[in-house]
Amino acid sequence: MSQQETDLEQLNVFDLSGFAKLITLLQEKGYTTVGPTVEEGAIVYDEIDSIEDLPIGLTDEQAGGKYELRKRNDHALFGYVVGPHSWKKFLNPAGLRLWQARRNGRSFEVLEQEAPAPSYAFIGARACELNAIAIQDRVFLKGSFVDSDYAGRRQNIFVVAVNCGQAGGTCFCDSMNAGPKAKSGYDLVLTEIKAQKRNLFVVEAGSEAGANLLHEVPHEPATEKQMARVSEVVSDAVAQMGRQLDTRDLQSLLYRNSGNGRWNEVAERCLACANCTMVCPTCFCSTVEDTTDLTGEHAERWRLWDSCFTQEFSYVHGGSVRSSISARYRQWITHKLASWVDQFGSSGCVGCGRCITWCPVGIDITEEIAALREADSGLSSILRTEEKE
Amino acid sequence: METLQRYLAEHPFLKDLSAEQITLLAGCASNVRFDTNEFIFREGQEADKFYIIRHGKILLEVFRPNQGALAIQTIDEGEILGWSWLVPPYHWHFDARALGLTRAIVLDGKCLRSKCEEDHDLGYELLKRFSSIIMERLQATRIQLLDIYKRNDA
Amino acid sequence: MAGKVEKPVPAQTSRRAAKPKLAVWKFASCDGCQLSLLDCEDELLSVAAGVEIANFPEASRAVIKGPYDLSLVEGSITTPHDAERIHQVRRASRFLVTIGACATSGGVQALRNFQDVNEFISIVYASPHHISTLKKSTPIDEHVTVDFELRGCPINKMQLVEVLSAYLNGRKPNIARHSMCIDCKRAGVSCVMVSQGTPCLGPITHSGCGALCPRYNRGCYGCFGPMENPNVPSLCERWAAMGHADVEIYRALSTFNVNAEAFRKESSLYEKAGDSE
Amino acid sequence: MAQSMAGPMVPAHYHVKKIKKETFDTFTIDLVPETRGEFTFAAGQFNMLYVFGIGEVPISISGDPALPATITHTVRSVGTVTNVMRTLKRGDGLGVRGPFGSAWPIQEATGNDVVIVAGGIGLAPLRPAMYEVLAQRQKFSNVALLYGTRSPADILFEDEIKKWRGHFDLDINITVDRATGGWYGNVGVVPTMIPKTPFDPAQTVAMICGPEIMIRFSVMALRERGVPDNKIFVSMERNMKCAVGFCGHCQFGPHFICKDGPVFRYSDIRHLFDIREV
Repeated sequence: MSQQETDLEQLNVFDLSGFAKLITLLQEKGYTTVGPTVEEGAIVYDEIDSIEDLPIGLTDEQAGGKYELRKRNDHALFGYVVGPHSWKKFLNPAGLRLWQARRNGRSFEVLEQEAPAPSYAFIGARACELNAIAIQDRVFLKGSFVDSDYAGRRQNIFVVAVNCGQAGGTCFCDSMNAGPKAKSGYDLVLTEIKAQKRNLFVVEAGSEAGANLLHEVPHEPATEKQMARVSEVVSDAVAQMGRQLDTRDLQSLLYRNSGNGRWNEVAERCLACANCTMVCPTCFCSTVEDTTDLTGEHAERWRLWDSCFTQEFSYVHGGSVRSSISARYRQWITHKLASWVDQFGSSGCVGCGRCITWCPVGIDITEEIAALREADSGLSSILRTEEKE
Repeated sequence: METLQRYLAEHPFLKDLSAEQITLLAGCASNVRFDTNEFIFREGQEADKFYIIRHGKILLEVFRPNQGALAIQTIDEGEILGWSWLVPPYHWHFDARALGLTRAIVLDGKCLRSKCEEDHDLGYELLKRFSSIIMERLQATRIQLLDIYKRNDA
Repeated sequence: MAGKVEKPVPAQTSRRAAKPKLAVWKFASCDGCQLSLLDCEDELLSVAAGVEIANFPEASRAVIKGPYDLSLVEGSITTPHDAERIHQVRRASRFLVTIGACATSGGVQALRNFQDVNEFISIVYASPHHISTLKKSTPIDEHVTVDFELRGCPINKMQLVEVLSAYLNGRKPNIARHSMCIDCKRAGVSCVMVSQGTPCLGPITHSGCGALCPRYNRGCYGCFGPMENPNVPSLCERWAAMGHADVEIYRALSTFNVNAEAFRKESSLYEKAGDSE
Repeated sequence: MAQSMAGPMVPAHYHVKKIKKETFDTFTIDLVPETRGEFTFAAGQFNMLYVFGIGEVPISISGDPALPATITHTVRSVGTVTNVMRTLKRGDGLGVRGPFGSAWPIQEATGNDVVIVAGGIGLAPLRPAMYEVLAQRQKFSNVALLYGTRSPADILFEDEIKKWRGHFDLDINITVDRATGGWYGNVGVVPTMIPKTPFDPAQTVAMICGPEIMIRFSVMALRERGVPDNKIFVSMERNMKCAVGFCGHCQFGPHFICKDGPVFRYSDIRHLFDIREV
């Protein structure tokens, strides 16, 4: 017991073989190990068998509407930031059958559910992503209703987090107080450091399960120098943040600017294609589809990722409440950054930058807020002058 | 006559008019009754009166060739019927029909118009009051036109 | 166009009496959409059990006189004879569903709408005077009332099965009108436009194919036509900024759904470049 | 996945006890649970009703909260699901999830005048409030029902309204937008009746349900009479898919209609009425 307590507090170190062992152990314990891997020019989250599947020696260059993989001049395992996928695809799948039923005379019966989803071990989750999971937890677990499917998946995960050693071109987690250092929500957290051309990982347990697993992995206590590297790595990442978002007074800024002309301006560019909401690790909106087979004897209910950018989303008999793209963009950003706070007690944005990178036309949430702020201050200065007169 | 004057003085529509102005109005006023379905006025006729409904219900309707009358609005107890007497060319725009036995005070618009010309204070007071009635009716008509309960089948 | 979806459909459910009669009609088209129905191998037996296929030129020669409960109409209207025939089909059909880009927007043959047809005819045919054709290729809903439009070149067979199931069960078909991107992202496919600079019409294209091309690392060709209120100008500007010439943009928009208004409107702005080449 | 059987998205089994035609396009459907049990709800709440193989729709409960053995809904058939629901017969099965949402402020109205303003099918979710007020009529001062419909043929619950009129302790005013022959009642929109209705604005609780425009103008008329914003309650409508706050469709500013609403205190949502396409 005392051993475990020490582990929880103490920083340890293991190398590539230790990391490989960690993956094997997780698999032996029945976890499906999922993590970053390269697929068609992007780093996505998928099943990984071993550390060989990780994007070793690769990095990603990101800008508004632009993502490119490049070779690094080292063999870092985590030398990139986040890609188009987020962990929500494992916890809150894009398409989920909620139940199936068959006709039973003049009524129907709901059928037994199939086997539970696998237990996932998330390898390489970043601080922003842990915050995103915590945000979705509040939506699906902390309200008056509990999403039992999400709860089932959520309680079975094992999280190996990674502190970011660099920030991407569209990252702004620092502004959102959501990274780059992982503070909670993990079982183990790694910081990748280089020492004499060796990949070393400073590791810290964040849960008893993490500490227990670490026992089985060959490791040694971190030296003082290695511990110092951890904070250096993180502060390097902070210094590299590609974007910033001024969050002062953000909620009221958005609320008082619902009629701002900026919404029309962004709507000229916005495609309402919904990519931003699909890649967002916190966007949780879904639609429900009731289906039948051709015989009409079998029915299913599916839940699918949906987006506030579609016309159907706000459909009330007769038409869409938000028929214009400007209203939909305003709804998305106002929800994300303002009304989310009223609903769930925190911002809905973790500053991961995915919505900027994966917007086909490069619309940038940080730029939009800055522009709104400017328009707002312009407006308020005019109002102030008028008042004086 | 005195009861008529008191009724006018107490009516919310004429609130805050001076005693002299009330007396003046009372001079142009008289009681009137309409039986069920009796027309109070018809579209196109000269509009030289207005009514304060004391009891009963009046229906305003418009007559459509081939389709008969279409009801526009009902005017109830305490409400004012008619503002066309105030606006040239002083013709009624709709038909007004009593839906049941109705009692009202009728005011002679022609007489009032000339009094308003002489006494602009009175003219202003009446215009203010009637313009708010015109506004309310316009607003109500507009909402009615929206047909808000219409089916919107998908 | 695709908005007018449902008429009240009586519940048919398990108490179905006679099997509803299904007819498939062909106008100017390549037959590819009809073949999607034959392609539903796994579902075909259920389809056959659910409906009586009363007229289906690609599958059988038997022709049963109408009326039909459900007509699937493939192809566009290009000849005076077809312009008459579609009215007969409409009169004989309780529900009329158009299938495919030809029937819903005029198809690739609508390219002629913007050219001189007689010139084409004289170039292509040895005896042009035998040819009787209209100046334009037009979608079915310009001629008769359409109950539901199923998009695609060709249509997606699963969507066809969905429309048939919905019809047989008297429910609303689950056919979304949003962008192809939503399907792409649900499938976990990385955006080819962002990560590889591949021009892709996905962000303005109607969903339905299941993101077929991006799954194979290609940009979307817009086979399903414009999505609900597409922002075509913004995407085209982006393509131009990515270095694509006007003529490429013109050509991308001038394919199977060239006659769809949102595409046509924008492609006409880039058309000059296309001509001058 | 294993747990989803118990999840909030799985409907419970009910069957139809009775269907009654109300008007040409509305009907009242009484449901009883397949397994024994009572259905308790508060006036103003709604259920998700699922017709096998067709789909699911949110429908407010129109029955009496004091009679929990059956659940009653009054439905306007305007879509695929409701069109099929209308054709169901006694004994046919139906899925129910609920009850969901907030309730009319019956407690808060105690000791006050009550003004109930309904438009069209909007009377359905207000009927349970009427039942509750009538059941303890002595606890309230003036009680008024102002009800507007498109035409006389669209008036819901006519027999019941007739009965209510007979109580002589209710102010019942019905108005239609379009009168047809033989109609001797009011013609005009509901808000026009508010100035004529006897109630003490300082001691009144108002409850409104109907099309959003009708709510807007009714609120205006109530405010003009001097009813404070925090004594006006409105029932709002948005697209609802899950009814439990997961799907996000029904957001109305920071509120989820499904769990924070549908009944809102007007003072809490007043600012949202000023925003277009909110």
